[in-house]
Amino acid sequence: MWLWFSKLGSPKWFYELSGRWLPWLIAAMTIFITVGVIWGLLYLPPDYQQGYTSRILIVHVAVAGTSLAFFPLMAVAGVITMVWRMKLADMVAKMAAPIGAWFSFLTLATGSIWGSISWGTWWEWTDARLVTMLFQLFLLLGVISLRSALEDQDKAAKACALLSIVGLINVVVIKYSVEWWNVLHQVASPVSLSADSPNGPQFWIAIAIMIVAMYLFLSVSLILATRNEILQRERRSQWVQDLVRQS
Amino acid sequence: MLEAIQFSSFSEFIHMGGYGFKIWSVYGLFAIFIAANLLLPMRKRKQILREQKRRLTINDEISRNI
Amino acid sequence: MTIEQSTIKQTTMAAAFIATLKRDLLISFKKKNDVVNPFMFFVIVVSLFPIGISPDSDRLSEIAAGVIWISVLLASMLSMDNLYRSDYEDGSLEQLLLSPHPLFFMVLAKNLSHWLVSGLPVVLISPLLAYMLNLPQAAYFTLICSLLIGTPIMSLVGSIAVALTVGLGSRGLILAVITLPMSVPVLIFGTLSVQASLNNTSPAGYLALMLAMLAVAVSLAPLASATALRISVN
Amino acid sequence: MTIEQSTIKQTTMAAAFIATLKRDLLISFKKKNDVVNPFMFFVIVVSLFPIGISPDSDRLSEIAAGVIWISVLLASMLSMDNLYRSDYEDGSLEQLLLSPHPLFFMVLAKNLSHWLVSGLPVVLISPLLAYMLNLPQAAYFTLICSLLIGTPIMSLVGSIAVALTVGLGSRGLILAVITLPMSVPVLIFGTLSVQASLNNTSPAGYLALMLAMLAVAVSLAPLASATALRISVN
Amino acid sequence: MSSAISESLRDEPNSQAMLSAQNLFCERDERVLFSELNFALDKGQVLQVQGSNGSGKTTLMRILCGLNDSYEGSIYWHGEKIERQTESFFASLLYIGHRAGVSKVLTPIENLRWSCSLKQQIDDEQILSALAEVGLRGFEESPCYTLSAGQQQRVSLARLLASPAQLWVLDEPFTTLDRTGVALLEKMLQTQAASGGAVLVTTHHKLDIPALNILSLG
Amino acid sequence: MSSAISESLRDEPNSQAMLSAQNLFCERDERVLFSELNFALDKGQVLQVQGSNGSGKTTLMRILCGLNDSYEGSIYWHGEKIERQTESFFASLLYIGHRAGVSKVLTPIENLRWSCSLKQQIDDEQILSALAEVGLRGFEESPCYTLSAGQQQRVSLARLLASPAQLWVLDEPFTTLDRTGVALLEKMLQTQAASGGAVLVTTHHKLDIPALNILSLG
Ligand code: HEM
Ligand SMILES: Nc1ncnc2c1ncn2[C@@H]1O[C@H](COP(=O)(O)OP(=O)(O)OP(=O)(O)O)[C@@H](O)[C@H]1O
Ligand SMILES: Nc1ncnc2c1ncn2[C@@H]1O[C@H](COP(=O)(O)OP(=O)(O)OP(=O)(O)O)[C@@H](O)[C@H]1O
Ligand SMILES: [Mg+2]
Ligand SMILES: [Mg+2]
Repeated sequence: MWLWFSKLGSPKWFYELSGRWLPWLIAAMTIFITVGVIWGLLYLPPDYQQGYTSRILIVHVAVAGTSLAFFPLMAVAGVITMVWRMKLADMVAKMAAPIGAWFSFLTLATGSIWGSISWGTWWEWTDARLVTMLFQLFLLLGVISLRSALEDQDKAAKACALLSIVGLINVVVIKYSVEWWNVLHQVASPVSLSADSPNGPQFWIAIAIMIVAMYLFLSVSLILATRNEILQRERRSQWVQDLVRQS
Repeated sequence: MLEAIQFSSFSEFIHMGGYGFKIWSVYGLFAIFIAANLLLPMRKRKQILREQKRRLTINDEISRNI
Repeated sequence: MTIEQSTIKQTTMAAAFIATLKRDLLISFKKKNDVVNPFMFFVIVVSLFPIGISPDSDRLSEIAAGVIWISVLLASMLSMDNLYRSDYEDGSLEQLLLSPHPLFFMVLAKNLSHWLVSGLPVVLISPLLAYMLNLPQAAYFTLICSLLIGTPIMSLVGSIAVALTVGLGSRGLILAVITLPMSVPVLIFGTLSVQASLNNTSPAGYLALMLAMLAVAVSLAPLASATALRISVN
Repeated sequence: MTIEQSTIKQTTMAAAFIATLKRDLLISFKKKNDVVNPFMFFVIVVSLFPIGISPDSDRLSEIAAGVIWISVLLASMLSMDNLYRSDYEDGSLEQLLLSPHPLFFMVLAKNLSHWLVSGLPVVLISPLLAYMLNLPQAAYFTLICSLLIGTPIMSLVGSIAVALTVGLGSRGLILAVITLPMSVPVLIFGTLSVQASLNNTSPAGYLALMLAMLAVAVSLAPLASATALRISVN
Repeated sequence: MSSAISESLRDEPNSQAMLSAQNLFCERDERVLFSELNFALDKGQVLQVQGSNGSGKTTLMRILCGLNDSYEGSIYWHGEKIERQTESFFASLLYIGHRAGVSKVLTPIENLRWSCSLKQQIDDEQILSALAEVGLRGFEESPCYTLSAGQQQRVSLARLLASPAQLWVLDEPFTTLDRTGVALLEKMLQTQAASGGAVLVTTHHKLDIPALNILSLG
Repeated sequence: MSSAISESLRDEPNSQAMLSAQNLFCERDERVLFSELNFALDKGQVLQVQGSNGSGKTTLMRILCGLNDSYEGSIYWHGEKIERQTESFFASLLYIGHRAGVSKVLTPIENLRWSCSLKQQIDDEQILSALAEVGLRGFEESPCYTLSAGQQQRVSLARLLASPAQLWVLDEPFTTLDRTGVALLEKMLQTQAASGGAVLVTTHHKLDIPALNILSLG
């Protein structure tokens, strides 16, 4: 266990491994995204109620689902950083925050566009998922700004790790409290998210493909960013210098 | 395969039953999002390598001069 | 022998806790602003609403509970800023970290002092402001209870954020950005409980939930704050 | 000869103004948080209201203008804190006071930089939040105009309070207590102008009044700030 | 930058030595401040850490006190690693850093009352006599922001007198002290060493203390 | 506390003297710090203000620079009262106090660029050479919070090199400087005096400067 950890903790090992995996991941990602998008745009049958707008939904649902992975990811990385002081975990956590913010933002944007069609409004405070996602974005931005405020890398690593762990708890608490709040508030809300969803196997297959595509995309972009970070932080080690000389 | 395509004409494809602008902007955002998260790290990588190479050559020169 | 030693340590732990509490209260008392300001801020922010939104009393009574809770939240958050900052700047924080007693309790003492100075007065004045905002009288008691439980939670949670940002030059805002999302659940249950007693249903469930949150906060938040302080001073 | 001398001094005055402006922008840019945080704070505070008061869109649209104005006010006030504090602590403020150029302009440069960094972004994002709070579209333009005039006034007025309190240990709140009352007229005219355009009457009168206030603030507030700084550093 | 190594032993932690460090390595911003630093500090010793500006003295002091953990190597307290016994280590340590740990709004007495009672029980008489000894008689009740730079420094030095700590770690304690202050502090260091304690001190002054050990950095 | 009076003239402001003070009186917290203080500082002179902790050196320096106006008496700049000519006085004055005037987030270059351009036009080359001279080569681009205490002090000393000010007022500029730093600063003071400027400096060090004038307080 320990051996495995220290090996995984070695940025060099990760760099080489990810270098081998990256082409395959990129290939798989490209295939899934292409298939998903083409299916979505060309083949997805119009929904019986909402017409072609379910084309938005496949993007929205896939991105939304993936964006929920970030806080758990960062919190786990944070625990590893704090307990085992593994640099690699911090690099992953550092790079994950902005990507997570992108995902959250896209969830909000696509959700709003979809809402403007199906609800007739771009934003609705009565929906728990919306509010939770908004605050998840805020917390992610908080993590990013804390990172940029603390200049000392070591300090920033630990501080952000702590904040990610606390933040994970908080995202969960916000989610449940907001949900409950909305159940109890009894405001005449236009919809709940699952009210009249477009159905049909076509739709669900498209969504499944897109979800896989998004997880692949998440890994690819995270790996790319982490590799950059490794190059930067390990720039004085021999293997990076050799690599730079070769390039 | 082709007959499964849900559009009979290109303009219909663009129009998307009246929601063309919104649907296309979703896919536009999606494309920007994907491109940004792939291309920016790649460009950054080039930048880093270039920068570090410069630094290394400077260091090499210095050590050669000494 | 070992028992004796541990009892000695125990008593000095309590002594250190009390010394820290006393010192913080003394500092607040000397600065005066620390006591008066959260209070004043709360009053002023609350009184901005009739000006900014509408002086109409029916309208006000609808928004009263929310306005009071939000203002309490802002006031408590703003007053957090002083919690460790000046200790950090004059080096007292290092002394605290180097004390032989568990940092958990030292942090708890500081949080307690902070709440006594900034949270409690705000809670005590709130009925007056509730009256000014025309909140129906039925809800006063619940409002106070919920504030009484909610403000220490916010102090404890805010303390984590302040501890994380204590070394930073730019103050106030980064703290706000971290703390405010964390206070959302407290805000929700606080306003829900008031709403419940306005609707003549029992607010006990919400208050119990908040108490549970308080218990969790008391036992975990000082731990997180202590860790954060160690990180910040590094 | 005298003319020549005065022209030389004039140019260096401008140079010093620009150097100060550049430096402050650079510091904000380096801290990043100075730019992002007022903005984030604003967004978060605004989003507390639907949670604290009511998510119902009709209710929200009634309070939207007031909520946005109050949040802008709080955000601008909080961000003031950085204006002279770190300069005071590291001694740069003394250097500024000992510069041979009129302190008026140096203070103006600092205020300008502060507004560019913290006021402008908030104004720019406000339409989005106005939408989220369901403000009727008719009022958007007036809202932005009034904020565009109002935020610099608040920066200038707030600067006086920060300058007065710069040497004090307890931050944030005393500032709030001084600044908030001074900003009440701005808040009143700002919300009145939005209200006017909601009622389909012309907001021009209020906006003109605010412009006049801005003119007065630009010409007098830096003077007061400069004096306050001299007193604080004493 | 290379690091000088004090005269004391290199390989095994000296179980006699009060505080010893083995193979300390620290790097900041890609510059190695010290590596393979070994030293031992024993009862009755005063060890002055010397070095030019930026050579890492402050960093070393903070590492030794456990305020900074970005180092490699091991630090022993009475022959055992300090991580394993932080409480007893902290109980017998007194650290005064660049920032003196004196709250400006409190008076000297109030300051000492708190900072001393973190470690031991203390009564006001002890505090008053310590303050008098460092030359602050008459200033006991003035808030510290009205004191001059050197007087504030003296407040923190009064802690040394009131404390029974075995180990003193002092980072540039002589700054802003006038000549009588410097002489007083030098005497205090000697007394501490003579009474079985140990002192670790950084300063650019030439200390007037017999049997001073010197550790040079950078 | 009584005040010592320097050797220079007592009655009339010396119109030759660059800076002179007459009958200065200052009291803080009901304690008279100095009264009937007279002194004159002329071109080519270095005047060291001496005194024990709390004797009022810092207060005097700030009074002379116009940062503190709680005094009685008059201060003359080239024979004229300073209140009447603050602009020209400030233009030829360079003050460095206990707090160095170095922003922690900025790099040394950025710091100097601003603080120098408050008084004169300056280009980056001058700044770089000044930084190199005070021993900060290689640290030009590091943010100042990563610098050690002495290195931060050196940043503010670089201002002295880059500035053409006639009068330097330095409050304990030697704190945290190592030996080479002290020697460098002493040389800088001498150069300033030799080139027709004047220096007012407080320190508890014994300065190694020929023809030093000393003003003792307290
Ligand atoms: C936690 C984040 C989110 C998740 C996991 C999520 C997931 C989903 C899923 C699975 C659906 C499909 C509806 C169903 O089949 O039940 C959906 C629909 C929808 N989402 Fe989201 N979503 C999230 C956030 C958002 C946000 C932030 C917005 C708006 C800004 C939004 C707006 C919508 C809308 C308008 C629909 C259509 C609802 C309907 O069919 O009536 N969602 N979402
Ligand atoms: N803000 C203040 N309010 C009241 N008294 C003050 C204030 N500042 C300083 N004093 C008093 O003035 C006296 C002189 O202080 P000053 O800082 O000038 O001393 P100094 O000679 O610079 O001493 P040091 O060598 O310690 O720097 C001190 O005794 C102090 O108590
Ligand atoms: N937070 C930091 N981040 C990066 N580098 C730092 C940091 N703090 C200090 N350093 C670097 O570490 C080196 C040593 O600093 P340190 O404060 O230990 O020096 P010092 O020996 O105490 O110097 P002085 O005599 O000036 O007090 C300096 O060169 C500095 O640049
Ligand atoms: Mg140091
Ligand atoms: Mg002094």
